[in-house]
Amino acid sequence: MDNLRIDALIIGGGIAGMQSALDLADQGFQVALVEREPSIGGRMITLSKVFPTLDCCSCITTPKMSAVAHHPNIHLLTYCEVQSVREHGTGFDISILQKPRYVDVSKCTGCRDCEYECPITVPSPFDRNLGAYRAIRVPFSTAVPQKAVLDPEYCLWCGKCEQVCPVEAIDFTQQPETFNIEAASIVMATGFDLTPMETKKEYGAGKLHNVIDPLMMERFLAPTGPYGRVLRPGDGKEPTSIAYVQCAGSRDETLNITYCSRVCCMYAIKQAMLISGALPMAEITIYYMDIRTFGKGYEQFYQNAKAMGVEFVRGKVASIKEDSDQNPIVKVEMTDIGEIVERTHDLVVLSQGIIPASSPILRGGSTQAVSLPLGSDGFIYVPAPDSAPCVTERAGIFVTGTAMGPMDIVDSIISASAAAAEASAYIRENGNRVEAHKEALYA
Amino acid sequence: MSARVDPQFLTEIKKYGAVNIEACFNCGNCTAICPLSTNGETFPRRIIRYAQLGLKEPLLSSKELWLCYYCGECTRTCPKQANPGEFMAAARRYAIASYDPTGLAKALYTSPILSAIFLVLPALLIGLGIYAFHGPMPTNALKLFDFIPAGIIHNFGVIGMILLAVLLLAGMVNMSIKVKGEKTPGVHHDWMRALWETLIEVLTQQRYQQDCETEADKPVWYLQKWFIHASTLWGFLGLLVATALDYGLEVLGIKATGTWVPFWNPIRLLGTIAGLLLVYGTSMAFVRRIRKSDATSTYSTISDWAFLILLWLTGVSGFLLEIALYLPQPGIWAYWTLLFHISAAGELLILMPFTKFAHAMYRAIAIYFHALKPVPVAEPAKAGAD
Amino acid sequence: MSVQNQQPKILILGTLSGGYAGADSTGQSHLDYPANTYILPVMSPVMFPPEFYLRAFERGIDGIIVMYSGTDSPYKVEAEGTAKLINRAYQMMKERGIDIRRLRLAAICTVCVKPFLKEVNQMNDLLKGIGFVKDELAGRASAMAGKETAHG
Amino acid sequence: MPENQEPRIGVYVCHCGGNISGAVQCELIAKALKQLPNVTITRTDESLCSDAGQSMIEADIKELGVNRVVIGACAPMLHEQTFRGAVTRAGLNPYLYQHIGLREQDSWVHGHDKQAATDKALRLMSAGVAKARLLQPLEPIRLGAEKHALVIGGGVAGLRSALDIARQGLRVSLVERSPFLGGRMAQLESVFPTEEEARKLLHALIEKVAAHPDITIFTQAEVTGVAGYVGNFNVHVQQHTRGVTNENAEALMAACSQEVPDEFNYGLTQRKVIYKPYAGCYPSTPAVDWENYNGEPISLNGKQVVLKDEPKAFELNVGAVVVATGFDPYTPPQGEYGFGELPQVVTLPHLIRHLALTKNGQPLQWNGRAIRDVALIHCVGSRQVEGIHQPQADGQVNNYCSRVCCTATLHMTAELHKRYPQLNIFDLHQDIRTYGRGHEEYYRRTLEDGVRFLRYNGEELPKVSAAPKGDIHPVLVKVKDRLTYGEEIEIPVDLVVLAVGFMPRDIHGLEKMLKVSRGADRFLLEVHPKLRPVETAVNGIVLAGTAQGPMNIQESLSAASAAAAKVASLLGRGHVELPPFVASVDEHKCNGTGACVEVCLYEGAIALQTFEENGEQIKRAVITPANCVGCGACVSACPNQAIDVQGWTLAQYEAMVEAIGADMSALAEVAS
Repeated sequence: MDNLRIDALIIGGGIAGMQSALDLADQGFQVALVEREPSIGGRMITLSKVFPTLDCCSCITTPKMSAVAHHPNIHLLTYCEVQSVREHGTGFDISILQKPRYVDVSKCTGCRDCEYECPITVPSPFDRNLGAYRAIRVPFSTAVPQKAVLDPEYCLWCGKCEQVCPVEAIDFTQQPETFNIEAASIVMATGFDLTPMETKKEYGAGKLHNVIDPLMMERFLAPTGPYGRVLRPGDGKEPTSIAYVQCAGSRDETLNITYCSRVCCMYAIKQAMLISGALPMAEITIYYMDIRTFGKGYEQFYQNAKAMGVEFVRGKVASIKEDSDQNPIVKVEMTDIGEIVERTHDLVVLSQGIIPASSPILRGGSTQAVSLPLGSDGFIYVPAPDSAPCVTERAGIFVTGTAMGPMDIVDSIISASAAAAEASAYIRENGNRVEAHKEALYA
Repeated sequence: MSARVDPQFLTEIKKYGAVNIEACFNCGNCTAICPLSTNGETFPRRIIRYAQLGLKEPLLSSKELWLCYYCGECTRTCPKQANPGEFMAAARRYAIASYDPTGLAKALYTSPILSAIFLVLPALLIGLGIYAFHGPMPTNALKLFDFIPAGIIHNFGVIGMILLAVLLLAGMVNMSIKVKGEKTPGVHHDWMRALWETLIEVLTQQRYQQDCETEADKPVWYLQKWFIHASTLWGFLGLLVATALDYGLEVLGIKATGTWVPFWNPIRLLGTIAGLLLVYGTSMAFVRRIRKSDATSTYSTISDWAFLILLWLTGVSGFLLEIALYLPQPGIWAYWTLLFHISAAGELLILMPFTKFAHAMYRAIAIYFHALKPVPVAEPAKAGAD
Repeated sequence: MSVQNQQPKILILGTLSGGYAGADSTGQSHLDYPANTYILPVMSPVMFPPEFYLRAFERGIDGIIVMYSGTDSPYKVEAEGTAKLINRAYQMMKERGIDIRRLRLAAICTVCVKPFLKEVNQMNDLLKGIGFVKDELAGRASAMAGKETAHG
Repeated sequence: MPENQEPRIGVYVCHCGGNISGAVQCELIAKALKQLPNVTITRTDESLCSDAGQSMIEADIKELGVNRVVIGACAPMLHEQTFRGAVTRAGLNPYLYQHIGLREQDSWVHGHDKQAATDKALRLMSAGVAKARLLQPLEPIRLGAEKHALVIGGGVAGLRSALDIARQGLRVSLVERSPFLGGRMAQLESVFPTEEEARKLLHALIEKVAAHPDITIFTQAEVTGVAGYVGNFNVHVQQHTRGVTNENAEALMAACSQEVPDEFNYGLTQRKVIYKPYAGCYPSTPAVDWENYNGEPISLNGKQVVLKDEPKAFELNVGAVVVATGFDPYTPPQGEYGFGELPQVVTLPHLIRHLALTKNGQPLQWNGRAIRDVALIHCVGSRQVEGIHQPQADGQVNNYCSRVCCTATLHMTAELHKRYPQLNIFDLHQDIRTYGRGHEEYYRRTLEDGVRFLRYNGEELPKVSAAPKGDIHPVLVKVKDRLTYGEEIEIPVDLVVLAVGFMPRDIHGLEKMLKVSRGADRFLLEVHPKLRPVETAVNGIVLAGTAQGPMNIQESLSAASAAAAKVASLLGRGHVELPPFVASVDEHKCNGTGACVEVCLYEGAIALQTFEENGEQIKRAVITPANCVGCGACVSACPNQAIDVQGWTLAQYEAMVEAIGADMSALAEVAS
């Protein structure tokens, strides 16, 4: 990999990172987009449909992924990690590690012959480990780039993939490579993780069979999901009574997470609506403290869900236990009437909150590559949110999307464009653009 | 019926403790996690809500206040760390003060200076008073009741008991009237059964035992909060019974107080075992409060400490006396111990209606009303059926 | 090399933002479906006048599935406009004696693999049952002829 | 030009490293297709997308005179652009190339039946050839773009947009209707969550905007007309006279005696008709309030001065327009929660101003009465329910959440408690929506401050009435409190504060001039909340801030910067390039039925124009490519087949369908 000199480095290839990259590239800036996974798309590409329009999620994500891949001003660096960032004038010297794919991307055509031949089945994190893929595979059907990647942790080095590859792209000798990028600015789009299920003992600490996280439900509902239908992971049965437990990882001082995760109300309502479409007989209950449907069109979405028969019960779920048939039992005070109910459901979705991504770019002693101060909530600190919402403490480094706090897709995309505006102004004002821009030939 | 808010009420209750309860946002977690809260009698949130809005009457008339054993589950899991368990304790203190017609309980709970005076003064007075009537302290043989005539103790005791009973009764009636609520005409209650259930519950502390420990981290039985509490209660009751029996024997002229009996004498044996239990229970409670083992022992008022200390002192001094009785050559200390024991016990009795001690009665009343169920009314025979 | 003329032909008009991309997704999943399916990319099917479908049947297409994006479409008029046009096409098909089940309108998203397969297989099964469109067109002609004879 | 010659088609079938050739007999197809008319050369290749593959195509164009290219390979999504590049490099128009997906739609899905897969490939490729014969060279629609943007609205969003656009090297004209910049934000005191002074933040921004050499500010100015399209809008602006000069302004203001209610303080105070809204406003020169000035002379130094408004009109040529026209706070109708009937019922914006006018240390009073108990009611004018709430003038209810009011209300209660710790505060809400970063903190803080929260049901609203005689409080609020199991709670208070929501602003027909539309909530509508969240359906017109919907300051700033980024991408190059796939009219066939105009849903995309031909007046449809999206609704509507979408013509589809339906046996015979 050659060293690069660019205007902006975007760290993170989720929806926010992609949007920032596109906005900068459309203005003619040279951009590099670094993604630690083998494909861009981030969390959004794993979702089913998006609220409040119920658009098919991949229909919105894949065109952006494709636009990123084809943009003449964007250097796409997948399966790469940022190792260090050093100030260099008003810009930065960044060291990037290219992790070995064991596949020559210049040869691979994404035909997946290797994948079909590979004897090793591996649980797929893309499907929240509900489904499986092979030790060598194209990460998912709409992955960008459409290139195979081999997982050395599971590979038996049997060589079958090498034998079937029609273009001799398999290369077991690949080594990690380091290269440098000189960038005039950086946009942090490092995204989020879910509050771990294990943290809340009262909710079974992740050990109950039919208590799942919301991203699992997204995979159940997604047309590309592992099963193509909603079922109980415990026994594969079709659930007829499904409950959402709101604030399962937010607004809870016992977890040390006091903030609101902002998206859970809406995704729970959205999933409830999608489930009622997929399982018309299913009864769905949402246990909540406050319904926070604050965005454009969100309140109406909530009212529609109520009208459709989704039951909303006010009360913080105190505990979830399991009966002998592995049915989760939810105990809650219905605060409107002051009664304690213990209800048995077939499936419970914990509306876990959003925590900052566990990216080693941000934390972890010696691996801390971009030293940026964090707020008390653990997200990247923004010193002046009411005058410069995307500007961090370090000049030339900007932040966008869920790296700066819980945010839905609309707000992430807007924030991504705003970060692009800040970064481009910074680059211009410091007068260190790298080269005359290229125009997208067939935009 | 609408109720008017009183924003000052919570401030009033907060004088009795209730650390951080203002953080409560009424999510209901406490009520649902509570092993004792049941429909029809939900708590703690209901009580917290009454306090927040200043609905004083519903709060004082709620038996739920006393159904809580303060296991601390609500406090441990509260998403706002508003400490509902401690609030319940504070609300109980507030209630004790409200039921108490003398106003002493309120002073004890809310004024550290007054409570300090009240804690030391009566004991001192009792001690001095009794000392004024004291006799010799023979050293050749232990003759405790030569030193202080049993009659004085008994008379003081009986007078004290009567006064105490009056005060307690006033508080109990106060509470009962509030908790009972309006009588529904035509509905009869099975009060016999309720009394029986109350007795069983008071003696066995079953609810505490069954519901108040989380299964997962239950310690060995003798370290459980339930056992510590129960051993204190049994110890106290045992000593009370032993003392009463002893007095009864004298009244009946069977055996004069102070007559030497072997340690296997049934009454003495009961006293010994009860004393051991009391000392164990109170000592463990001490340790827990000092270590702040969990939410339930984190916050302690002077009044809580006073109650505990007096129980412990009474227990330990009583026990020392018993040892002294069986020692071949007891020292002069035994007489002082007796004086101390009587002062402490007297103080304990005096404090009963005004401190945490009062929960013994109020809880019993609450349990009684909790157990009181309407008697199923027999279906009237259908007219014209024959 | 020989060609298979014995299979009825299915024409699929797939929108770039819907059916066509859905077919690509099906391909990426390597899921088999009948080969007598010919997918043409379209911006939006609202551009096709009803006569277009009639001419397609006359040219030997036995079934048509219009895979549009419906309300997910980037084009405002697509959902309502296409439905209107297809309805007019149905009218004309009835007049020509063509089984209207030969023309289907389906909303297919870019990753709607299963709905795509369902539509294709349903149409294929249908065509196996009702045969070639040319027979219908001819049959109608002969029926008309017969009718005239009967009345004449 | 090669494209005008007789088609010479080059056909290329990719093996895709066995991925296609594993199921499709590529060589046979190449051989068969060679038979078709106009096909000059057919080739197969192991990997066409490789450098070697691309070079081969380029060589054929240059050496064999190939002027149409048909490629059968993987999905067009992946490599269509690659091959367009190759074709362009060889000097051919990039749109004389047709891509057929043989991998995803053939070999990968029919691998079990090679015969069928080959047959399908043959038909698809011959359809490609049929279309290729009809391909016409196309040019992207390239419109010159003014490197100049118009920002309408001088509030925080407009200011931020203007600054960010100027920072990208473009010129900006900022038009503000009132005489002063700052908008609604100037009326705030402190902002959440940072507790910074609102006007201090605002002025830092205004200073940057005012100092930027590429930004021109027009105050007291309004847009009166808009023509043109993306890259080249012609905007008519009318600007009122300021009425005073820098020299005489202060003196005139001092001398002026006519007073009107001060809208800056929501009528809590009076101001003169020559005025400054607040000390330190921008511009600092006072201005005349023409709407209220009664025309009477003002005596200054013994002279009688009559002020005159002489509005001047001018035009701006801009490439893009940012609409940052802001919002209005909801005004409750007479009687809603006692508003307008009980003097003790005010709105949150009122209270903000009232508190600002109350000096620190001064007791809190309203109407001369000391305030000890306050109730704040959420969701006034938001989350309204049909049948429960009185509809607006347009018959609709505001069923949306106004997003900002929850945190704003708690921010206010925190401030009230800080200044007046003795105050009893009651908060009546449906849900507390402190969703943002640092917002939940306000909920925590106000709880700890002792604010009492009560929860009402949106269908059973709290009741506000005058207290019965003898009550020490003037107002009684009754609410069925969901947190107390629906018990009716009475709250005697001295002041009721209504946390009013956001109302879409009447922007005096501006939306019609701009041809942008409003959503169901009556706020301005974006194209798509995720794909293009700040752009309107009209190319070149973007939204910033609360004109689009309720937003707090932080969100308005982000939206404004995002709008700036869109404008910069659009205008940065000095021209706008749009794909050529738009409708085009065959003037020989068009006879002006107007059917196309009727079906078109895009403003200004198609119109009937009158031409004079051979002395006759004829009507004909004319396309404005900049406004056309190429959906083709007009194509199916035209009774004369006079319209087509370039690159996707009906004739091309007919040819492709014919090829698919054709009898291929002869072709196949030759190949085998």
